[in-house]
Amino acid sequence: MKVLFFGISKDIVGKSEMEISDLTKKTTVNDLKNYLKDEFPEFSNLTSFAVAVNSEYAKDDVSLERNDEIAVIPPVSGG
Amino acid sequence: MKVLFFGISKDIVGKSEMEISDLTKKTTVNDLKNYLKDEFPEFSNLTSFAVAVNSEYAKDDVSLERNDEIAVIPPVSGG
Amino acid sequence: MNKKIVEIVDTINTSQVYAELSHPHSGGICVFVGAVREFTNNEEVVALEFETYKSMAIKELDKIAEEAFEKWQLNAVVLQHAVGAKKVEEPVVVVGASSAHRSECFEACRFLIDTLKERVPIWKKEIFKNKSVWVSAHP
Amino acid sequence: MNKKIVEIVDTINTSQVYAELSHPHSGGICVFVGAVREFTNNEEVVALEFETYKSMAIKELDKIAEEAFEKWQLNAVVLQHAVGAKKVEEPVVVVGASSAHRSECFEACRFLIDTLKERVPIWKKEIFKNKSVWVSAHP
Repeated sequence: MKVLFFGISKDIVGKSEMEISDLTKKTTVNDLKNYLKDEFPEFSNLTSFAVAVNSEYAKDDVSLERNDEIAVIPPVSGG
Repeated sequence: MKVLFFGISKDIVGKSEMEISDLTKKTTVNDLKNYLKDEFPEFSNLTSFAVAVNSEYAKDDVSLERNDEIAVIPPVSGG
Repeated sequence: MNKKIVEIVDTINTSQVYAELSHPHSGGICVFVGAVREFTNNEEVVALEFETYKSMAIKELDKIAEEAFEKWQLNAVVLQHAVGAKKVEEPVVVVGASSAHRSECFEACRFLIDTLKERVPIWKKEIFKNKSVWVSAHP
Repeated sequence: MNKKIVEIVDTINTSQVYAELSHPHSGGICVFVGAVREFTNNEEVVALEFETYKSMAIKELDKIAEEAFEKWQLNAVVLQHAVGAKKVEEPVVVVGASSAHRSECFEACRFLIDTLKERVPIWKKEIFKNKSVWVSAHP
């Protein structure tokens, strides 16, 4: 599963795109968040972070499909 | 006493400037307003009108001096 | 240093307002532009004609700017009003303020246009196909 | 016909915003420009660096514009955000709305910038002399 990273989340994982193979079956947004916090403890220090599926904010119970465009969205600060 | 007229008040008196000699001694803003309503009854039909003395709004009890710049200010509608 | 621009002009140049309000300490700039609408109460407006008592108008615009500087922490204020004949879509007034944060410039900008409309000696005549009317003159 | 412009750009051109929002049925146009401030919490900012997730940012900007059209009677809406490095006084965002009367465009303009800051996936890094910080990332 390919995941995109932006802003501080890109700095935490050290790249803007990552293939995550540990999560394959019936993975939800919540599973991905927990996986990232386990692998990169810095995620737990953020104010919060969201996950977008196909360019839309996705709730924790949304399932992730292989062809989805998945992105980690740290706290936004535009404007 | 020279009085300036703008907007609809200019249309009512038919000119933008008028010498009023009937009012000479101890004339107040209120006296001028009453004089205008008497001479040009159309002034009574306006929503309201103010008088400015030397480019500042003046209250009814302000006295008018010969050298003052006096102006009739009908309801403003800028913007 | 605060910047203040108060003017009665023949033509509003909206492309310069941003540069006039820009300031190194300002994170937010709010601008309001008033323009001629095609319809008033469903009647088609051909043009507007603005007249002013210029010396007094400048004094009042200046007072409004100073009041805004007292009420909010602002780095720059602009108040410009046009006079003469204006056609549909032409700008007739532009006001704006810049400040460190956005709340101040929004509140100040609203205050500037509301107060300008209440106090500044400028008169607007609406010209329709078959008549013309001094706005607000009659109840 | 409503006009809607939502864009992620390299450079904000503030001189075009008025023309984009002008409309024959609009008597009022309200614009907010956000710019780089020299100081944040008394620390001197050298520059800001903006990054975005573009496809999602455009979708969110578009949703915000549509929400504004639903909430108020607007004739035109603009939402533009810049990306890349921006120096002090450079504009980074411009939002605006135009409507028949001024209340609507003021309220809508405030809604546009407030909602953009809450939701649109754009990240700002403040670059100081000796460090750089992703804004809002940490509590």
